[in-house]
Amino acid sequence: MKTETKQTVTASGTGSSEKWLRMYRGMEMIRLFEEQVNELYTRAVMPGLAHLYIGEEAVAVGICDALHRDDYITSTHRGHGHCLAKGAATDRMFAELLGKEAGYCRGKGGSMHIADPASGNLGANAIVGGSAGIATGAAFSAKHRGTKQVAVCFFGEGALGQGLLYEVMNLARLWNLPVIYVCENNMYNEYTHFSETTAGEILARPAAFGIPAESVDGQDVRAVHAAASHMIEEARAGKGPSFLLCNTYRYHGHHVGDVSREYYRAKQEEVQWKAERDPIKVLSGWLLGEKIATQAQLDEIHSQAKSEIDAAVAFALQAPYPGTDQVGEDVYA
Amino acid sequence: MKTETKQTVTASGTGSSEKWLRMYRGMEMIRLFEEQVNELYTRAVMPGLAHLYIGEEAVAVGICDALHRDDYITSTHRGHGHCLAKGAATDRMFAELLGKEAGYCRGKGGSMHIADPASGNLGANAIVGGSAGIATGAAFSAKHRGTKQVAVCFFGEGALGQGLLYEVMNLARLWNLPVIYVCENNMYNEYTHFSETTAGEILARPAAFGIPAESVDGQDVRAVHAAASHMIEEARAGKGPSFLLCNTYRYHGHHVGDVSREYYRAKQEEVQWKAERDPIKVLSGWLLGEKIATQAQLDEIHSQAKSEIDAAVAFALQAPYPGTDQVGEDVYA
Amino acid sequence: MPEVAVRELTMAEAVREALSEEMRRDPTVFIMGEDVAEAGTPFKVLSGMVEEFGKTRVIDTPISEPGFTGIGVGAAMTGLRPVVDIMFGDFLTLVMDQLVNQAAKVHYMSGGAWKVPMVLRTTLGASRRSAAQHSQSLHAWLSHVPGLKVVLPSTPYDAKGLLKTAIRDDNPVIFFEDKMMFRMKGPVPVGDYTIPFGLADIKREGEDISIVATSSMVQVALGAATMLEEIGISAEVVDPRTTWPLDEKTLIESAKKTSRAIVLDEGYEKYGVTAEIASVIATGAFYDLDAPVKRIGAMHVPIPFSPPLEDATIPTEKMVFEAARAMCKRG
Amino acid sequence: MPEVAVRELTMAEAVREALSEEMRRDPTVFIMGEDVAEAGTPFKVLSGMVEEFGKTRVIDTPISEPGFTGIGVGAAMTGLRPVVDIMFGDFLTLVMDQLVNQAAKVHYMSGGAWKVPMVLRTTLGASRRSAAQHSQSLHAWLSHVPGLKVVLPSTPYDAKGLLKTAIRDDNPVIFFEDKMMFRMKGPVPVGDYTIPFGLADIKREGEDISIVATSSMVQVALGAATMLEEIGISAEVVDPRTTWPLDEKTLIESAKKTSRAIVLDEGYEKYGVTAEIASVIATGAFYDLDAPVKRIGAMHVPIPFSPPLEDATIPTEKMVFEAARAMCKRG
Ligand SMILES: Cc1ncc(C[n+]2csc(CCOP(=O)(O)OP(=O)(O)O)c2C)c(N)n1
Ligand SMILES: Cc1ncc(C[n+]2csc(CCOP(=O)(O)OP(=O)(O)O)c2C)c(N)n1
Ligand SMILES: [Mg+2]
Ligand SMILES: [Mg+2]
Repeated sequence: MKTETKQTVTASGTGSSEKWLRMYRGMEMIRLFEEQVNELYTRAVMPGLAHLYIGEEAVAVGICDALHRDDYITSTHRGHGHCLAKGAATDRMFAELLGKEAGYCRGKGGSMHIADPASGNLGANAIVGGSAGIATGAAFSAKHRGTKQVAVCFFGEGALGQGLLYEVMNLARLWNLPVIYVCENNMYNEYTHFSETTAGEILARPAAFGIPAESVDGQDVRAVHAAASHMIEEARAGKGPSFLLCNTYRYHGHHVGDVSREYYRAKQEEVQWKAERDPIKVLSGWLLGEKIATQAQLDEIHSQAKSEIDAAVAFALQAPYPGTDQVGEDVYA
Repeated sequence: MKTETKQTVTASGTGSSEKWLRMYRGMEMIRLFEEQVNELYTRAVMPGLAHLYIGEEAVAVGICDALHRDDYITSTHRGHGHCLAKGAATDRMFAELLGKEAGYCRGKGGSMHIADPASGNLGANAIVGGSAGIATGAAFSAKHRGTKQVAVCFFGEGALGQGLLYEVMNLARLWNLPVIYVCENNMYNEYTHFSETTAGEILARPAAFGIPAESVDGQDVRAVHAAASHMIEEARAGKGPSFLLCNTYRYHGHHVGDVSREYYRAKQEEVQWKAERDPIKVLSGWLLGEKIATQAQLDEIHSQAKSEIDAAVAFALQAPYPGTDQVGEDVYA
Repeated sequence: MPEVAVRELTMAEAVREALSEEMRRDPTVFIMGEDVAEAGTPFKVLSGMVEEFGKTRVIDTPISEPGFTGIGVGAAMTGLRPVVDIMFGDFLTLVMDQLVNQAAKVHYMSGGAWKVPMVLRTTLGASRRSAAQHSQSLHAWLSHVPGLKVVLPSTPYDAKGLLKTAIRDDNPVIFFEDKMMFRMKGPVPVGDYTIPFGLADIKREGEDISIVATSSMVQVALGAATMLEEIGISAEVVDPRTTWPLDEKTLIESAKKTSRAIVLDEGYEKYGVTAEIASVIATGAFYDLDAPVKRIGAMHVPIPFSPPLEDATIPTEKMVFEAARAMCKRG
Repeated sequence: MPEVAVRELTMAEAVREALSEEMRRDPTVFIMGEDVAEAGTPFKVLSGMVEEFGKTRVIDTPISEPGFTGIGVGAAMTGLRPVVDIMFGDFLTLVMDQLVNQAAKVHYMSGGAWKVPMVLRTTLGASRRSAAQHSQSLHAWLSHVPGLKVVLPSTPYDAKGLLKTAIRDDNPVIFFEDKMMFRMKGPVPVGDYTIPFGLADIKREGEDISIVATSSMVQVALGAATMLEEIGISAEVVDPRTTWPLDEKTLIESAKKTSRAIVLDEGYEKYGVTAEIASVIATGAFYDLDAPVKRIGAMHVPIPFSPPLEDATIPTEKMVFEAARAMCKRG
């Protein structure tokens, strides 16, 4: 039931077939996880809301596969993908989403706050841009302690609106911190197109602070992985921060309840992304074309992942809620 | 006793001799004003602290001379120069600095909060970078009301550390607001050299948001005026925001009490700036060289300014404090 | 209430009507915030407004709360009347400098020369399973700050009248709307009316105990009052409507009359609104109280996600009922 | 007090000694803030520290309060113990999100998985003629937030012992130093000692009235107590030392003993620390109080620059004396 993927670093996007299959599995796992989340929400079993990552799987997977288990990430309200890709287990994640005691946060955090020290996940954050300081601080700490760890800060392009990001990019460059800022540009800040909220050129922003910045096709896990691997190596080698802009797309609404979307984006746009730029299809196409994997292998990965997810959901559904006596615990350490 | 300078707009730095003499007078006035402030502080007549603008006069004067009286400015803790250049009267300014009822803010603001609606001064601000939103909002308002006013936001290079600035630059560009961001780089954030606090290239920061940016010799009032005039015209013509980086130097300490400065900057550096780059000398040298003015004329300006300042100080010293019954007034409009 | 036609509106509709009427009346009023235009906010409070007033008066912003709040302050100083929309009250953390060091102080620091007629609309309230960063009720912070006014409507009627007063006020006003109340219905007169700030409203008269409640908690208090009635205890429910200015007189008089008081508010109890109000009553009605003033606020924990835990942190009708019963036995 | 050599130190020296000893003891402790290194802060509290600990442990930052506070949170989560220096308490407005939505909630939101052992040192207190943006005492805000601890030392002895406790605490602790007290001297033991949080200190024993005072106001209370003594009123001065956790028991017991209480704090009075403490006492000592609890805090105005005006906004010995005299007459 665990999804603690093996995490090895490879020099570039041309690693072994094992690696690509692992990433394929990672993306499948996120997709299936998220479909279940949508299902649980629709069945009114899940409290609150959730922001689905479907469509953006290549970003989390391509980057996290290049990280060590003890490297740090910070995540967002749309954080299930990052969490899974960094090595969290599906059963405890579902349990958290349902507010159960077995969840990663004993049910206290929920979808928007999942955190897991064992896999270096400093936590999802429901304040847009709110984790930029935390990620940069983790990088500061790694450098200060001399551990060679790096930190990845995931955020949506909406977080480019938050001043905090510029403050910490300045600091990361000044202090040469091993942090990679990963901007997931899925083109929408909730219900507003990013062109209405973002002046100038995105890549020029980190560049203005002296931070190397690059953009990549966020639907191509190999491209993401190659770019991220390079940046992570540089960070680990003491060369400081980088910025990776991943162009991607969310298939679903801003959150599970956002179903009538046509006032802010055309159905046709969604259809096209799904048809032409699906990250799982892009990778499977390549895997099959290069004969790295057969369809049967991919199907097997899919069904294994599906069983794991099903078992995880079953586990979470039957898991008990925390007792109300726990409400006062964990306020202070 | 009033210093309400005539405010006309000229197309470039090649205006009439009258204009240059007016600016000369403006710089002299600031210099003499500030010397009196230092004196009042040293004599322990002034409550609190003050941050002297001496050395930076060309920036405020070069820019404000290109503004209309009803254009807006926001200012900083180091704000006397901006305030005078925009057209405030010396008597009420001194009164404010001494906490007297006759002051611009009835004694409630003091040195760090002088404001004057009559000359479009939205106020000095003691939060570093704190007025960036206000200036941008004034520009928003001017555009919204269709008045053709522009807003100038003065700030020190230390304010580049504040995220708010990037948020509002993004907004100013998106909404095409008539605001000019004027960065006064005097090389120090209090007691720390700006190179320790500022990564990358300053001009690249506004440029990243699509804002035209330029740097200018802040000790040369003609250069400042030329650059500012252009930016102000552009803003008035509906072309949106600009950013002007003025390289300058403060001769005194961070504030009047900062007298032992050698641990953060060399005496020699101060001596050199004063000798070689003094804005008043730079302009007088040019005025005399070009025979626009005679030394006698300049001396006359100086002594007139001096009399005005002396009278203003005398006025302020004898002016009464506000009665304590006024303390509860002006909390709510 | 004025003698005009009265309909049932939801709280969201009442807010929208107040805004729309004010925007029709005064061209300097405009709205600015994240997803306020076509989306009409995530709570759909502003639906349809951009269609009527256009994108120059109902303005979508980037996710830059400090930035656009600051722009609001500057715009307010220079001839406009901005209504700044902060999607969740939890994000007030981001705008405290613009609100507290700028908006609240401009008038005073300038000796009355400038003013800041700005309204900041935001939310409070938990129980949406939104966890610790989307559930707080932070109105105590703002009530602590001289220069700000703080409004907490508890009914559609109050929301409309108070919001109009807020927009016409020449000072920065923070207007808190409870997220769970947007769909609550109540009678709202057609057309223009305002409700003055600093005037508490007795939502229900009673003799035995006063329950002072704010915003969302007014309904909880009324529910408890109904339960109390069944056991023969007559509870008075007093809604201050604005925490600043605070109608101390009405609160004290009610407590004097009943000789017992509970103060109920959804913010954290410690150092919260209940502390100020309880202290005002304990002092003002000192010689009339039969029991200590009882405070009931949110538990001193970050608001948890898990439904049973979240429910345990928020005051309930049952808690208020029990507290009142215990106090009345004793008195 | 432990039996060791005791010298007179200023408050600034006591703070510096606590920090230095902790940094020698624990290599994970470091300091970060504006002008903390060579300048040793504008108040010179940290003078000499960069010389001992080097620039990797006493770190000058850009003027980016939210940014470096956020870095502090991340560093604290991952093995370090940052001491974040916010030059003036007024700038807390800029770091409320990192402090309240992040630092205070990380431990809880993660179900105890992560912790944030961070100290944020900042100032409070007016009367330096620094006007509205450099004179506030905003500790009530932080005391309202579950997950934070709030410390207000009033003597050099307390400052050293409490700061050590703060640094060793596994939670975010906000440590407020009064700007006007940095040069105040008092006895401080050589070497290591800590003072537990949540333990009030009776700064002076008395029988007729309790004056609960925080930080800078403790000296004001002691001054008033001396004046009261001359007219035959014996005042007890109680210093809670931490507003969260709050030693309710000691405060209530003192008030029960004397039957009268004044609560004195330099923050704005309305919705401030005096409200919570007064309410706690009014409830806990309800049956023993001879008079309503009297609150004395800063006037509800932004702090003015002009000396006579500023002086009028801050509680004075005289005000406390008059209030106490009036209460004791009546009782
Ligand atoms: C500071 C803050 N402002 C507003 C919100 C409400 N909000 C939640 S998600 C979101 C949009 C985020 O867009 P983006 O960063 O692009 O991430 P995406 O949802 O597209 O992954 C907004 C405005 C918030 N959570 N935090
Ligand atoms: C938000 C904030 N942080 C810190 C300070 C303290 N402070 C006052 S002036 C100053 C340095 C400002 O440097 P700069 O912006 O370059 O202006 P200069 O003083 O050089 O004109 C600092 C840190 C402040 N007033 N506001
Ligand atoms: Mg997005
Ligand atoms: Mg500077």
